[in-house]
Amino acid sequence: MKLGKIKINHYINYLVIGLLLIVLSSMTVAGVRFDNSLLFLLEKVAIGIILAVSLSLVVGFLGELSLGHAGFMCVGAYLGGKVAALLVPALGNGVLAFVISLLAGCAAAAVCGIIVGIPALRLRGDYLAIVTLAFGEIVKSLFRNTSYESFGGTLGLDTPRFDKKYLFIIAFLLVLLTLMVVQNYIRSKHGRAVTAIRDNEIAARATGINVTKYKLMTFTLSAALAGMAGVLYSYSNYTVQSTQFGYNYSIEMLVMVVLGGMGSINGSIIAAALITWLNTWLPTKLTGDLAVLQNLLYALVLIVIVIYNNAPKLKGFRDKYNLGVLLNKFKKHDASKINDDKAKWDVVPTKISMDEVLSVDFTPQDLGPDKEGGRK
Amino acid sequence: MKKILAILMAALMIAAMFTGCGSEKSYTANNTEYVIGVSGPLTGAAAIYGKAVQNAAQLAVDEINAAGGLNGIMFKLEMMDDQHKADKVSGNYSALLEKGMQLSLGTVTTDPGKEFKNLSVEDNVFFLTPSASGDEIPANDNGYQMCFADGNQGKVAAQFVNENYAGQTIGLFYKSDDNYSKGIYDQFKANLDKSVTTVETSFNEANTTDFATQIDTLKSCTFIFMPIYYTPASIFMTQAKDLLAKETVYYGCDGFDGIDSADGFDINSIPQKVTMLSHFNSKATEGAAKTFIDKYVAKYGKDTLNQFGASAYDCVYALYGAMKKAIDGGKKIPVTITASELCEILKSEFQGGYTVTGAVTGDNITWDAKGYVNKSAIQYVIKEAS
Amino acid sequence: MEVILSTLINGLSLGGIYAMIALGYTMVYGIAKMLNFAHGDIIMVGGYVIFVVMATGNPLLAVAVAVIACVILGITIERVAYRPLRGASPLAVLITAIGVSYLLQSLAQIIFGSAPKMVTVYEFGSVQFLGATVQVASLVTMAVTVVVMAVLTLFVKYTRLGRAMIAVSEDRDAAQLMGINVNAIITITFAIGSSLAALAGLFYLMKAPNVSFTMGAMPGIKAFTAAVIGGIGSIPGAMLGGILLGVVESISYKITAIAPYTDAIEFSILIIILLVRPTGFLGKKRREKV
Amino acid sequence: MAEYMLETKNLGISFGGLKAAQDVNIRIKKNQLYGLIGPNGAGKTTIFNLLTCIYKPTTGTFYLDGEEMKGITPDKINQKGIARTFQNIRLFNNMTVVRNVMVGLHNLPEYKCTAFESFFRLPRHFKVERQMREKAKELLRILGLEEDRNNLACNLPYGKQRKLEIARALATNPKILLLDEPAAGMNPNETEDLAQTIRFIRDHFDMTILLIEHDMRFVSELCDELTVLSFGTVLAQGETKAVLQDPEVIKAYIGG
Repeated sequence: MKLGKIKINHYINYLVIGLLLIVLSSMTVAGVRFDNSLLFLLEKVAIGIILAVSLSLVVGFLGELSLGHAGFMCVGAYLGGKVAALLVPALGNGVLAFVISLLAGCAAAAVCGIIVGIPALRLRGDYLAIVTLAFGEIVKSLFRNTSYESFGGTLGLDTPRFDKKYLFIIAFLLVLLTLMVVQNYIRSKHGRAVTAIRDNEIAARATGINVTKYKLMTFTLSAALAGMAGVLYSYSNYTVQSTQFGYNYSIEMLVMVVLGGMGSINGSIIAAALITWLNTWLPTKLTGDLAVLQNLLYALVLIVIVIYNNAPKLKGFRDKYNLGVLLNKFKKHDASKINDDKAKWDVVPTKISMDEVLSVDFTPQDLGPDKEGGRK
Repeated sequence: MKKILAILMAALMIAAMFTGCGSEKSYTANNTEYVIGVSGPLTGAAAIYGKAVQNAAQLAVDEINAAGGLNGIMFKLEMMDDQHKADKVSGNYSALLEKGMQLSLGTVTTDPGKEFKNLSVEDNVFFLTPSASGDEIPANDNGYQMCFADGNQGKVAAQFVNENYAGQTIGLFYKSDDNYSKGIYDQFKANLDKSVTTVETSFNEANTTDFATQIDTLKSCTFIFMPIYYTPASIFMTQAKDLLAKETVYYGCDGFDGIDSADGFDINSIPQKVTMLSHFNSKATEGAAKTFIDKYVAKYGKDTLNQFGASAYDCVYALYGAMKKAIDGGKKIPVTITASELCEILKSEFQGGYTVTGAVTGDNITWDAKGYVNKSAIQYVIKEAS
Repeated sequence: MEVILSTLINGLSLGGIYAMIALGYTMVYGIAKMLNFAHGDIIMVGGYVIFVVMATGNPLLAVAVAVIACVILGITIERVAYRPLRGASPLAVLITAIGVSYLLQSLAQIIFGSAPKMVTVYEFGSVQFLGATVQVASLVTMAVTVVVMAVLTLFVKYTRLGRAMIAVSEDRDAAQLMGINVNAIITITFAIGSSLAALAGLFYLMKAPNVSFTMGAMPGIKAFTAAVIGGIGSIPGAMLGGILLGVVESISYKITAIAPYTDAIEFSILIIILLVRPTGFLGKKRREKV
Repeated sequence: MAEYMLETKNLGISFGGLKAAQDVNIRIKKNQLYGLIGPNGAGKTTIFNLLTCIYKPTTGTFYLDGEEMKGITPDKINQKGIARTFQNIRLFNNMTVVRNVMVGLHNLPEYKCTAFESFFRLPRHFKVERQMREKAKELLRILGLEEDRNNLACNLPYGKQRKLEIARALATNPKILLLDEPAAGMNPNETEDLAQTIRFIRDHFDMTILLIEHDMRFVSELCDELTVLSFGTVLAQGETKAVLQDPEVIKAYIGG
């Protein structure tokens, strides 16, 4: 088995993140003390990546619009945080307690994933979007109205915080786990079935794909991963407050997925890292009277990038000058190969057709074993 | 494509290493001024409270600096936006610390305040919060409040009701998803005499504009306790002015403050009586409060004038006073003092009978061992029945 | 009995505003086929314009200026932010709409400051109605909403322009081939939607005399919910959804024990309705031809 | 083995008051090439949709290889052995040609691999993927699409898209193949080529085929037996030659 170019491309994100992790953690072990701001940023970036990649599974690969991803995260954060708060006094604030709470948080979020996945079988497009949004708001409201003893009520749940020196290592290990689960899923026959459902549900059914099973499975998986991000969140903060997990947060995750290029895992990773960094960095630079400019800048950047990346009229321009915008570099625009005018609500009101689906991960040229020099 | 990705990631990594590297270093080593840090909402729905704190604290800092600072050393205020969200606090807090923060006003609101109090105890940073009124904010020995804790306000209000309305039915109107309102409500209920019956109704963030149902529920009450902020209160009063009896009394806590100075809202158009229990009255006509109001309005207008600002103004002066007292008492506070060292000095002052006199929000302010403030809450009659 | 009646009436009054906003939402959605997340913020802009013009003391002038300003704003937004994306992924449009929403909010905060502005447009007082006290403002809101709904329905059904709108909503390409200027139709749709938003801003102010830069966010989401319950794209549906939402909210607030859960209840009802009727009450089913 | 591979009994469906199909009785023997013809709107595609359980019949039922097909979902019916193509081509446009076919192979028992095995990349995952790819390539070779295997499906020319649909349907290893207007939009050369392919599929895979077609010449050359539909009812049935000479049929087509 040759370790050709193709294989490296498939595993580039593991390599880069793994390398980053090894360097930083060995420095930590060697006694280098990082600034808190860097540690906090790394934790947040990791959470952002897990959220974006897991949402990308539903939006980019299953082709359903979800505006309630923060709801799953909320469930994970509360349940995981509660379990942690109960366990830590007994087990100490160590890896064991963390793993147990992680499992609890993921499981709880996964159950919610199934609950939301069931309407997803009946509803499409915007109707599903509003149901997921509603789910997120319901979860938020329920946790906000719990008693102080159970989940903290309006004050929020007090959760143990993991030693900040080491939490980012765990966080990035979880990022790698997420990548492994998501990428292995979509790069398998099961993932192929999911993309088939996205491309043409009726044809997929007629080809024998169990649509119910795969939709539920994808929703559940995505929710469980968001729950994982939630547990991580509860461990990186002293309090979990449900107001954090409103629809605005879900939309922020969606922005990561869309800016990263729908259906592109690497794009989602980069967009998540950049947006998280921007959101942490801007408030520290635009302080005092300038704080109001944060949202203004964010909004302008958002509008400009989205229009630049998607406007059909700018296509020629884009093909010519696509080096200027960073994110655009990771999207392949080959007019002859990819037809991106398929986005019509009227014809198939159900799907978000993607301009660019088979991006970095699956390009026709990189089909691996098919190529000369592939596996024999 | 992949190459660019790899290069970018590598660049990010290297950048991270350079910015992040550093062994135990003192962020305050290069300070040329005492740095006061604060995190509060400057955008989003709660922005008005953060803005008031920012303005008033800056006003105090400017005044102190204009008067020569503390033995010639100036103060500097660093305020960062947390959008009233707890998860913004860690970033803000660490950035403040790295900018040389030596003492703090904590956070403006309670939600993010819980995060702040836990982070600050790790580094032993002293904070005196103007308005994060949650009961547990001063839980650690480095945290103090300038405002009344929610629970205490609830207790005081309950005592008032027990004394004046024993055996009667009163109305209760609160915001169910708000820490401030819920915190006061819980303690109010816990301390309420059994003989008082309550008619309760609530609202939440999802609807702060139409209170017809709530007014309908409360229509038989002649005394309504409303531990809410003045914006929804003014809407409630406007909508209820014909629907509730003229002799009804509205009784609020410090959140009511500002209701009579809000632009475009004429409190005199409300026939009912409006009272509040507060440490500040934005219509004060004498004393320190009057001086503060004049200065504030001259500089920032009366739009954002409220007890948040008044309290923040007092906080800055209280910190300044404590530091001055410590120096007068023989302690050294160099400009590059670390947050932790300064915290120890301030703690011993605040626990050592330090008293603030002639402040905007009260005279003879002291703090108890837990960090709660001791000052007199005054019951203001904002407007008599008409 | 009286309690039930007054709760219902309060619900109707609450629902009136939701219905008004939902009408604008559903117009834009039905014809331009996009979720205009910035709709709520156009209401906010309308509110601020009314606040500014009310300095002259003339409510009618204020409303007129607000409507004109919102129409111009709506058309501008459509031109600058949405039109370049026509033919691109609807998700991209959704994201720019969110961007526009943030942009309007932060601009409003920069211009008008963080403090809410109070403004009294016109005081109607209240009347006794079947034993319950009702604010006249609510009755006016209801009446205007019903009239607007009727006018819109008739307009869409019986005028040339209205039928062109239906054509564009059914099949944009075919409409284009039939000689309909699709861009113009969508611009007009945005103009109508925005003027409805301005009206909604007016009614909002009549109820709660309070303008802030975040005032549009929650009503926007509620109206979106209402539009979905009624079936997105259906004009009477928006009305129905808005009223239903208002009544549910009113009942829920009335019962002390469940009042804190009001939003959870409303959204649960939305989910249940969609599970039973996947396209809302009056939404059209689009069957995919196999 | 049952006498008929596919047998419908009084199959009918109505939408509201419209009877789209009524009392349709078709019997197809194994290895037969059976045609379903009729004017536009006669209900041909409706029959296909009934046979693939996209619609539920209002009356009647049908049997596949002697087994009654009732209350079954479209994906289950495919697994039972009915595969189809669509009149308006439905490919997985954003996937490559070879992947389109691999989706067709998804349910075959020899390519079984649980999600768990895929998540953790157990050996079977690699084995199955490799085998599926080989199998898909073999099918593409048969249909002459091997060269195009790494193109996106939506970039294929029309004729090849039709063939790809057939390949994908074949991949599910059906007992009977339903082809909905396979020659629509093709030029005479392509049509001839397609006829060859269909015959080859029948012989090579020992396949039963039911096809809808407009092109009379194509049908008369290819099919052993025919059913003619008109306004949802059976107009004529039987040997191709006999049916095509039936005056009723001629009237429906020419005089109608």
